[in-house]
Amino acid sequence: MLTLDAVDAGFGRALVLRGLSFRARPSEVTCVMGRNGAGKTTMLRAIMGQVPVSAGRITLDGQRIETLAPHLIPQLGVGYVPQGRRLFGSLTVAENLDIGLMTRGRGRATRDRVLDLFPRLRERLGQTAATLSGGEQQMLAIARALCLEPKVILLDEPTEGLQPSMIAAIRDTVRTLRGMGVAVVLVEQRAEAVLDLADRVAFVETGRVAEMVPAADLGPEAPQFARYVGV
Amino acid sequence: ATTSLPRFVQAQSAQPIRLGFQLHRTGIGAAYGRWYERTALAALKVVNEAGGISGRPVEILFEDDATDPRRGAEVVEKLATQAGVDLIFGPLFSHVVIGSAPRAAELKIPYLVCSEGYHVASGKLNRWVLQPGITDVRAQVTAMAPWVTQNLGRKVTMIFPDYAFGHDHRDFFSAAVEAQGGEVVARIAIPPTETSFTRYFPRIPRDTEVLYHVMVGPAVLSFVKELGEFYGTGPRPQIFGFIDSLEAVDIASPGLQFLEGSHFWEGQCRMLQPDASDAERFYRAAVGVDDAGAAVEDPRNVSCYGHMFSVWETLFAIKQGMEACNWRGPQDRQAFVEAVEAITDMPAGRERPQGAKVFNARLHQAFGHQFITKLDGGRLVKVHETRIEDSLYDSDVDYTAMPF
Amino acid sequence: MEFGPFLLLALMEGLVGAAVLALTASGLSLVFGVMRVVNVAHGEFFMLGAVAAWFVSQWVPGPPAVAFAVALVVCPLIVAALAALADLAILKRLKHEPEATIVATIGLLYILQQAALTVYGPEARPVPAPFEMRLQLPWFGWSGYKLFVIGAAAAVLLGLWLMLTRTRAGLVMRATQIDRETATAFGIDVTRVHAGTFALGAALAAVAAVLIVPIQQAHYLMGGDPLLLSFIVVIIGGLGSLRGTLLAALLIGLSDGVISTFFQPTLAKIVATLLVALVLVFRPQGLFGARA
Amino acid sequence: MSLLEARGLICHFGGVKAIDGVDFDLEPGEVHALIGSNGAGKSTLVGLLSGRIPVQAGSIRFDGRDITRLPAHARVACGIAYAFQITSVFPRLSVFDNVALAVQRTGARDLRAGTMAALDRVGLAALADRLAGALSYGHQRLLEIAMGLALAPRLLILDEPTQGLAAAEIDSFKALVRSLPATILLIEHNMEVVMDLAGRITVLGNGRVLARGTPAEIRANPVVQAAYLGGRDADA
Amino acid sequence: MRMLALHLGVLAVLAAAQFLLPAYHHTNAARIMVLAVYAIGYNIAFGYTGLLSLGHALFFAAGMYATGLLVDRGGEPWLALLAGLVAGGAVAGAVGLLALRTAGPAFMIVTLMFAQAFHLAILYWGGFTGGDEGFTLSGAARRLGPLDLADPTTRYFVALALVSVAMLGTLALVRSRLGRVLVAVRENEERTRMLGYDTFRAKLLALMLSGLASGAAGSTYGLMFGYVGGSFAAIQYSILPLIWVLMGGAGTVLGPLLGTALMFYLIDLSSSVTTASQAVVGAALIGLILFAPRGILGTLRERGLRGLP
Ligand SMILES: Nc1ncnc2c1ncn2[C@@H]1O[C@H](COP(=O)(O)OP(=O)(O)OP(=O)(O)O)[C@@H](O)[C@H]1O
Ligand SMILES: Nc1ncnc2c1ncn2[C@@H]1O[C@H](COP(=O)(O)OP(=O)(O)OP(=O)(O)O)[C@@H](O)[C@H]1O
Ligand SMILES: [Mg+2]
Ligand SMILES: [Mg+2]
Repeated sequence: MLTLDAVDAGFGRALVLRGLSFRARPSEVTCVMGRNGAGKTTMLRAIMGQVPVSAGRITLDGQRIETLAPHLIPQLGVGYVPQGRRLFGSLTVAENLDIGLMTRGRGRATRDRVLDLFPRLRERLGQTAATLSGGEQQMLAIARALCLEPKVILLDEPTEGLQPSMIAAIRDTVRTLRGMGVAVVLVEQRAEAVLDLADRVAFVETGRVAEMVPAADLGPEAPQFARYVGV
Repeated sequence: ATTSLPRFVQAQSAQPIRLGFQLHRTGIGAAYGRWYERTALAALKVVNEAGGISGRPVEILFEDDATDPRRGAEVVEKLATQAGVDLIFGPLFSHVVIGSAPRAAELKIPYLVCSEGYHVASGKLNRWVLQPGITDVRAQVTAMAPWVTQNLGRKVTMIFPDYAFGHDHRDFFSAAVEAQGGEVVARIAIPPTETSFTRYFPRIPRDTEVLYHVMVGPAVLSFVKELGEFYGTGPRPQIFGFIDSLEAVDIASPGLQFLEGSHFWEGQCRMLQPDASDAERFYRAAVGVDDAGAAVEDPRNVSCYGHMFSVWETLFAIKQGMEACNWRGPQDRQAFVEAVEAITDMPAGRERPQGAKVFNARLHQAFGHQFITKLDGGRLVKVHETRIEDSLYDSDVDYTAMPF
Repeated sequence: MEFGPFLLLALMEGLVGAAVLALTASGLSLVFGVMRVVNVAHGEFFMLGAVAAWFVSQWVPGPPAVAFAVALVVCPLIVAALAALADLAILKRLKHEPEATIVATIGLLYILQQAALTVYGPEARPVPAPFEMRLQLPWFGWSGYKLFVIGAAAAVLLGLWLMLTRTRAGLVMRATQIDRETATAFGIDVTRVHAGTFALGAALAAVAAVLIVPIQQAHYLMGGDPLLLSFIVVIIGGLGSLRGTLLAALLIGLSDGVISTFFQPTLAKIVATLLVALVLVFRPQGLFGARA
Repeated sequence: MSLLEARGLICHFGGVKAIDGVDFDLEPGEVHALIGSNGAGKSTLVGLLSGRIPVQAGSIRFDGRDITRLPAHARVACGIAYAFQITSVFPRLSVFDNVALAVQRTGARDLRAGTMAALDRVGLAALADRLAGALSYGHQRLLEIAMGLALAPRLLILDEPTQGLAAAEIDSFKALVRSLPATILLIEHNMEVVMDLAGRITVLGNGRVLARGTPAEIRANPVVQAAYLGGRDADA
Repeated sequence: MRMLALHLGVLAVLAAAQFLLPAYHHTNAARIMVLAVYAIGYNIAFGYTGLLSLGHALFFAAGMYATGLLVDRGGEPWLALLAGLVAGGAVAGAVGLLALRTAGPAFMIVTLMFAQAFHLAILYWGGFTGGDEGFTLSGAARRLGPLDLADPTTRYFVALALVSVAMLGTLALVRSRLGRVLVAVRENEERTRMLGYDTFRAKLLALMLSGLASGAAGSTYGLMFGYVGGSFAAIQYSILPLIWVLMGGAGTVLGPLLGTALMFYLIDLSSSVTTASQAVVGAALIGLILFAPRGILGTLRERGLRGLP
């Protein structure tokens, strides 16, 4: 289980996260919503150790991780799909996956399982990542994170810029992950998608989680959407 | 000698004479700089032990010019206006000398150079610049060309660096060879910073009788080695080189075997010759150079013997000039220049271990003997010494007519 | 000499230059590629390699070949260790920012140069070749050792290429080169990769230097030219392309020799220099780089 | 008369036929949407129109004038503005300076007034002094739009402007677009936005025009359904 | 306004220093001011427009040689000075027309190569240029009308005037619309073009202004100190302004002056203290950059002095 307790984090003197608390459980999809600039990406980056944490604590299965060197965090089983994909563009699909496999020393078996989820990638193993279409790139970004066999996976707006049919495919993948027992943290802007996928929803406002609500308690017209996202 | 000085002279001498030394401590001239410094300190010790200048002790302030003309001018400035030295001496590299000379003139401070480029005598500089310790390239090659053409061959190929120092050799040696009825069959100018030379060797015409080389800089060993590889044991021309190529380099270095039997110009014979004068032996011991030309404490540390005597001799020329003008302080700088200009004969002796010289006041420069040595069984053996007259040439430069 | 053999000689000489240049430049290319650092001190690592080789040749007794072999192993290691230290102590703290690292590596250059001057001295000193062998061709003689240099450089470059393309270390380096932050997010210790890359780059320069000292002497100012030439080769070859670096080294090494058979040597250098400029003007991505 | 007429445009990258013979017209004042799968060639097409990518074959006329060979900066002077898909702001300049650069280009006397007006329209006025690089992704997108607006163009090309925008911002974005006098060419994957705003839609696929028509016609088009919308009703 | 006052203040201090400085530092100050003009010129290209050139020695030397060769052959010093300025700007324009087709590292190499070719040409045609040895300028050649540049006071004020023009010129430039465009080119050229600016022209203009200032510095330096030589065209003289600017703070108006002075005294003082002065300079450079990674003024600006131009 991933927890954030009263975390302050930010760049230089400017704090972005102020006393943010959050948790994500295995076999659950926790959606994160909030306006632009609310701090969603910053929260994920703080978990990954990319933004300095100045107060509070972040733990994974009870172990503190905000004090660790950033490269150790993925080795504990945190997979990250950053906003904008950030593939290793000039490497091949296979090499991108290899990087993921290396993180926790996983081998062919893991790779085969991941590729079973994304048959389209198997056909393109030798192609360089930059030449993939937008949707395929997003699949590769997720596949690469899955190669860690992560306990927690952080997905930052994975459907951004994708054609509708691709969006549907990505959502299917998220469901599969939940089925595999992974704790999924999904930053998502579309209420419709959130209602469809989430077990719980965290609404972020000015660097804090203002509300954390079971998805079942939310309907399309729920007031939280209007308050925190402005639908 | 010090003990015999009268008391009152010592009392008067409380104020030391301070000389500034523009030193190539870093940069491309550093190998020379080290030995120039060492020679200056040795000469200083000798001067002070003999009662200094006019009974006053002498100090030398060394300042690094990084072998760079801009820094050189700044160093002149620093020594003259900040350290307040009486005069400045010591630089070797021509671009530093030329870059610094204007500032010396503005500051009206004597600037005595230990350089061999043809720039003082060419009249390019000003009245404050003097070169009493060493002869210029033009004089050197003029003096030696006859011996080369008569003993080594008449068809000469020259290999020289493609900048001013090399160009002086090219122009004046060509002229001197042609005056002897010889012929320069090829002139191979090597670009600066070249580190590999083999590809230039095919340019050496087959009928070359003498190969004349004046390479300088760190790559010169490669030059010789590659020349050796190129000719191998087969027939090859006679080789005549300037020791500049091998200053501070052990002649027994691996790869230099090829030079066996070749000839060199030397400003002063690096290896002690059997007929060496007492003065030379004294000088050698004072600077701390062994019979092979290396530092006594470290035989791997080879000196720049062919040039560094100029520092020693310049210091003694300073002493002579100062004493002649009754030096009191900076107010006598002009008088000092005039006093040096008044010198003509510079006899051999401890002040001039390289040998006698004649000072030409109009050219502001001394003319002396040159040595030709042959590498024989790993030793540089003197085979010829030119006369002073051999090195003289016509010139209408006249510094004494220039204003201060 | 006739034109044919003349050209042959120029090409053979060019090949030696190219081999050593390729080694030095691939080190610079690696550092530039992976760390985005213009290492102005790269030439000084080259110089240190040569100077260290001289010390080894003085201290190790026995035939020159033994000392040479020792130097070939030990000198790159020493230089690599020094480079790693410099990266961890200085460049890392600057976060490898391009501009700040230029100043820092210039500072490093000064320090290394001064250290060499103080400890080793201003003289140029030769190191004996491991073996003396002269190849006599019908027209001229040539050093057998130079052939060895070409072979050794080729072997090292092949090893480097295999390492980069076939090993995990290579993959990790390439990933770091593309995106540091994401590489960290996949468990890559970027600090270590950077220190390692910097060390490897320096070691390559040192290997090149040990190979060249028996031909050229060790001198405390010898680093300037390799730096400039490597830099040119890396850009002409196309950034981040090892193959391009290699080809560019060959091209520059060979063309220098060939052009100088047609012009006065210095004029040839001027022409060659302008050619390099024009090549880049009309192919800014380098000869073998892909268009950005 | 059309504001913009493109005929027979072709742009190949090596083997990839990114744009492969496209004819394209824009009527003055319309909001025209360009949709299509990822990699269909949408960004490439507008790259050709804006001059960012050189045309390999075909011609473009803008307001009756042939602009096929005009460099990008000169097209801006004609009144074509372009907001990037991948955010491309000046990260180390302030938000104000980012927009001021655009206002300055129009030759306006009063930079401050023009700049603040543009920032106001996208709701970034309060962040004017911030460095653009420190804005969140969504705010950078808005800044990108503000820069396009500030050029006061006759044709404004927006490449996926709502990518990364939260729902509230999307709503105000729609309002903004409706209020603009300029002709607008809009690339979007968000069908809701497209259907709401566009008067006409062009569907691109593999570098060619697959379909063209009103929103209703496009939604009903079976080819588009299959290739793009993926059978599902994406209009959520 | 406050910033203008700051810059005028610095110039006023420099003017007053003329009467206070001991002789040695007096001449140094004149040297530093002229060299700072070179740095200021470099800063226009590098600091404000983002053009990292490694060939500025070409522009500096073009100015120096144009002036030097003319006065050496009896030309009127005023005209020669003008010729130096024009040479700097024109050569920069010519180089820019070609080199600006490239960017980033390729631009560095192209400029480097042009400068190297020029340096080699100076050596190769040594008969005409004086080669590496260079040549000295006579007293008459160094007299600008009533101004005798060999006179310390005159020299100081000419240097001060030059640096004032350069500094206030840059200040005006960065506050102008052109200045904003140059900075925009530095930050994101593609975007600037898509905002409708002809970025090639902007860069060319910046490079020419930069070359003009560099040429002016080279030309005046030659006249003031009476020496013209090939070493001023060598690669070191392309690197020096880069170091000066980076130390003082790239993209700041005062940075180049500060950096030049700092570096000058760093070398000067360390060589008085130790024979291993290069190591001291190296260590100081590293220490400084660790402490102020964006140069002194650049870092100050980041840490609060935000309005610093
Ligand atoms: N590198 C940075 N330096 C300074 N401030 C930053 C930086 N990156 C982000 N911020 C600030 O942190 C705040 C939160 O940004 P963040 O990217 O986390 O927002 P977000 O919720 O992900 O928004 P979006 O939906 O637009 O992606 C914003 O106000 C932003 O300005
Ligand atoms: N510079 C380039 N070099 C090579 N191929 C390119 C280049 N730019 C685009 N392409 C290719 O051209 C095709 C069209 O790309 P384009 O960016 O126009 O797609 P798009 O319709 O905008 O897609 P998306 O919706 O994902 O943004 C793609 O296959 C892309 O990979
Ligand atoms: Mg975000
Ligand atoms: Mg697109």
